[in-house]
Amino acid sequence: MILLGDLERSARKAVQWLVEKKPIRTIRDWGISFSLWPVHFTTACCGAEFAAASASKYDAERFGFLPFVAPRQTNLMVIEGTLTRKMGEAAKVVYQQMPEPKYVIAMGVCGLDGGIFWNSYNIIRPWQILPVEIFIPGCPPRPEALARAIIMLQKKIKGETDAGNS
Amino acid sequence: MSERILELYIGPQHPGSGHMRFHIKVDGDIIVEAQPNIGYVHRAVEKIAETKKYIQIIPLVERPSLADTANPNLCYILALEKLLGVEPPERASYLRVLLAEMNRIHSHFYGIGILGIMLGSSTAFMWGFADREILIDLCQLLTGARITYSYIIPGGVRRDMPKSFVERALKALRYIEKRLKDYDNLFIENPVTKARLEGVGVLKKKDAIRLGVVGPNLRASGVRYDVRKNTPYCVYDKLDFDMVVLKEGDSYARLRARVLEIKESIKIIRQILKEIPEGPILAENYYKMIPPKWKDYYSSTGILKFPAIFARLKPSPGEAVARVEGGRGEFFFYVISDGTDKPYRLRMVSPSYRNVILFSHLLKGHRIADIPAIYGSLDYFPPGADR
Amino acid sequence: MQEIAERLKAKGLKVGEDLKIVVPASKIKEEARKVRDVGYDHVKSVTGIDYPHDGVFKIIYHVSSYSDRQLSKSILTIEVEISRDNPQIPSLIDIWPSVKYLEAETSELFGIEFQGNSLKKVMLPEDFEGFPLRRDFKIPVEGIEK
Amino acid sequence: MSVSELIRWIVSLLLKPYVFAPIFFPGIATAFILILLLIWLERKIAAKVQLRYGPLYVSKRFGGILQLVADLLRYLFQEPIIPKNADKIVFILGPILLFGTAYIPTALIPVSGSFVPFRSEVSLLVVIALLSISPLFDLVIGWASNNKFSLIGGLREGYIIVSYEIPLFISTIAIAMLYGTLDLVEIAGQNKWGVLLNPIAALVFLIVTYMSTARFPFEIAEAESEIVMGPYTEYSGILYGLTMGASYVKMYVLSLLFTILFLGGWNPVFWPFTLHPILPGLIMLAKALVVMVIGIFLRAVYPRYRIDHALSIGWKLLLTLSFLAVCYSLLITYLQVVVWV
Repeated sequence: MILLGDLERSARKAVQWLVEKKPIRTIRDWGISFSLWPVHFTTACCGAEFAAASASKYDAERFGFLPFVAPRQTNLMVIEGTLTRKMGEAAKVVYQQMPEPKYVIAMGVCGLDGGIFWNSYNIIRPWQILPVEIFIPGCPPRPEALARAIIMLQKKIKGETDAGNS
Repeated sequence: MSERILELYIGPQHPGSGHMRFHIKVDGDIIVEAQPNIGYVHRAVEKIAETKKYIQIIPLVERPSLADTANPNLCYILALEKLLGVEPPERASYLRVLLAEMNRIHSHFYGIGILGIMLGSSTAFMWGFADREILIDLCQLLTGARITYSYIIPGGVRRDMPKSFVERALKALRYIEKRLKDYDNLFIENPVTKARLEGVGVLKKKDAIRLGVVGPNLRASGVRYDVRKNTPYCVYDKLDFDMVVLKEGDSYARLRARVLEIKESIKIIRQILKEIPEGPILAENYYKMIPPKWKDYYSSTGILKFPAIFARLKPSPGEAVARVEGGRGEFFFYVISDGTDKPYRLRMVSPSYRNVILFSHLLKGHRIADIPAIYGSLDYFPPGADR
Repeated sequence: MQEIAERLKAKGLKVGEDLKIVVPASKIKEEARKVRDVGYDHVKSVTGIDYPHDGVFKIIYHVSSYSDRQLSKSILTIEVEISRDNPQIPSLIDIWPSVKYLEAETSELFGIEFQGNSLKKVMLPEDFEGFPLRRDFKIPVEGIEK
Repeated sequence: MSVSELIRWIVSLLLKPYVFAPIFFPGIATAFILILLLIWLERKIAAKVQLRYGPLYVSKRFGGILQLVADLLRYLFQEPIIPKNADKIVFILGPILLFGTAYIPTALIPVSGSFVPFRSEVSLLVVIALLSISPLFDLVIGWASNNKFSLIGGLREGYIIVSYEIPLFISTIAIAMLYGTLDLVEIAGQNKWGVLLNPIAALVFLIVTYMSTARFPFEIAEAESEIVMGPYTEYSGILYGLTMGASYVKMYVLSLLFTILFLGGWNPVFWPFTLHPILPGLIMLAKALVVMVIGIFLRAVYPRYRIDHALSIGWKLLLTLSFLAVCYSLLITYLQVVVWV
């Protein structure tokens, strides 16, 4: 590894080499997977089940899943239910404000292909505007389904490949 | 003068406002002018309803007000039954009111939870949503679903009450009454909550009437109007419960009104569990059309399969109006049919849409810190408002 | 229902037996003022219905009362017909302020112009063209019934 | 200068009070570990009150104690976004200075009779003066991130700082009168329970510790439901981690001060042990931990005050109470001098 050129580029290359090495990467993935803070961005009626999932009975905080307030401090965005055009623009802006290692979960069957509102004139699909990692079926999905999605995302972050049939 | 005014967007992402945006003009800490910008969750239920058959509209109509689904379903079916000219049997009406009241309790717990987190008390949020789960388990035992029941069908209901339901329900209601005392000491009588809510967002009686407000927000300002009392539907005339009316009209009165309404609903459920008569749960002429195989399935498990006619249900041309007292206020349905199997026009006015007018009226003159207090106390559910 | 109908007839309103008043678009304001003086103090819903084949919009106001116990049991329907090509109707916002958001939604989704109601944009995104609730605004239907 | 001598010299240097105390015992190292423990404890206590588990699966056997380590790692590897139109240098330096200056007062807090980093006759006044440096950087942060909500948040922080610092000064003077000295080591050495001497000053000091570190009823500067995250809205990554840790460090310092002034320093330790450097300090730390646990328990109890309630408490209630405390201690000293002597 030739340390030529300006210090900035080589420093970035060094960091890249360092972080991609086995020990640091596993620690980083472990840290990120157990501290997934979803941004407070309720898009539609699945918000009721998202709140029930982080409330006392289903308590998603056991996985380190703490619904947080500002987009700057969070690394997960849960699209709860239908995404209308107006809300889609807001979702795009909030997604861009979030710092880099960020993930998106599309919750509810409206995130798959519009659900019961499939033929409405005011609906867009989340995967048209955001890179969605995990889709959760159900209208609204049960809180256990959201908990299972979090576990699947944690496995996916830690690199255990077959996140599909966990 | 104008540069003193700061223009703030409390947007769809802001924790102080649900799925909507407030355009706030602020002078220092005092709000000079507030304009809600809704429509972020407008999914055109009325336009979609014109492309769906009558029986397919039941789940569609429940989705906008997800925290309180039994009441819009009931309101739509009451309008539909006026068109079809069919009468549900006595036991089915009792089961409908039972589900509506259980749904009202856990919808009020949802409202208290949201008000709690808006004021900063995460315990009220967690307790609210924990006790809500108890009622949801009861509804799940009765209907099979967590919150989207689609339980009420033209002519009756889909399932009979299981045997173990009554004593489990009474046990749950005793637990909820004990829990309500904990709410009083921790959240409602809390000096900080009182400081944040008393005298904030006062809605005078004549303003409430003039602006056409609905639900606990209306009754907390002293207006004696509750659809269950003024025009009783189903079996509300046979049940004795009193209407919760308070005078102050501020956010604290709205919170207390919801808690008192929970106590009233518990009283209603106890009466229903005592007085519910035996008998069929689907109207006679529809029951005849169920094939015999499904009839003994019903007699063994109490679960009813739809008769085949529901797929091609064609009410006679005409129009029907129905109103029901939901958790957040009065649902209003206006169904116009032209004889085909799809409605010509379905008009659904949800309670939250009738409460939108309150924001620009109430927020003026308060501080920024009062926006979440007033927003939470109005128990405003944006998907229900934007439909 | 009968005595309510008598009370309305006493005030000079032509009421059908199912509490329905049909009013020409020009005289809507005076009729509304008379109805309000009877005791109907708020509007429950403003519904627009599109009849493309006979080229007409029907606007239906459902009105009821909070303060008067007897009137609160009834819902009065006021029906107005306006032509489809230039849908203009005076707004009732100064008579019933509760009609503000209901009229705004109907005007935005149907294209009906309520003169006097300043609120225009409520539901749809800014860049949305066309009036969705009209019958000629088509949306995809279930596959087989294309 | 052989290698072993060098090592021995470094070790002796490390053990010198003025190096060991600020870096290890009451200083950065313990405070850092204490922050991780405290935030985890806060989430667990709030969860217990709210009928749920709180962070668990991070390290199942220890009840999720590693949750804060995971959060810290996430902050480390998160991209620190610096907004384009924010004032870059001030934006980055703000949280670093906020976190850094919150530690300075520990330089004067004694660990035991003999083991004190810097000793001076007026060490109490110096500590109080140093305490008021770090809140200023909240204003700086609020101004630098060029965002309406952080502007309002910074302004609110400014209001609250002014409203709680005057009662803080007056109540410390009130209790210092009863001890008769301004030197923390002597105060701690007198082994008198300050709470019993002047309970009003103790109450004022306690409320001010919860007010200055935005504990729950007074969590107004970064009130989520009103102005997103207050001054810290624009911060992400480790910069936000620093700001979040700063308020816990300030609470740690204030509760150490509270134990020295009101809970009698290393009270139950009698003469021969006070010379041992660490033992009295541990007892003091335990008492400070109790004060902190009460502080973090309030999150599960109270909603949030409005800004004008907090200010009225600060100016009306606390100010009069602190004047009352001064008169009360004057009365006691007068009685002591005239009646009992």
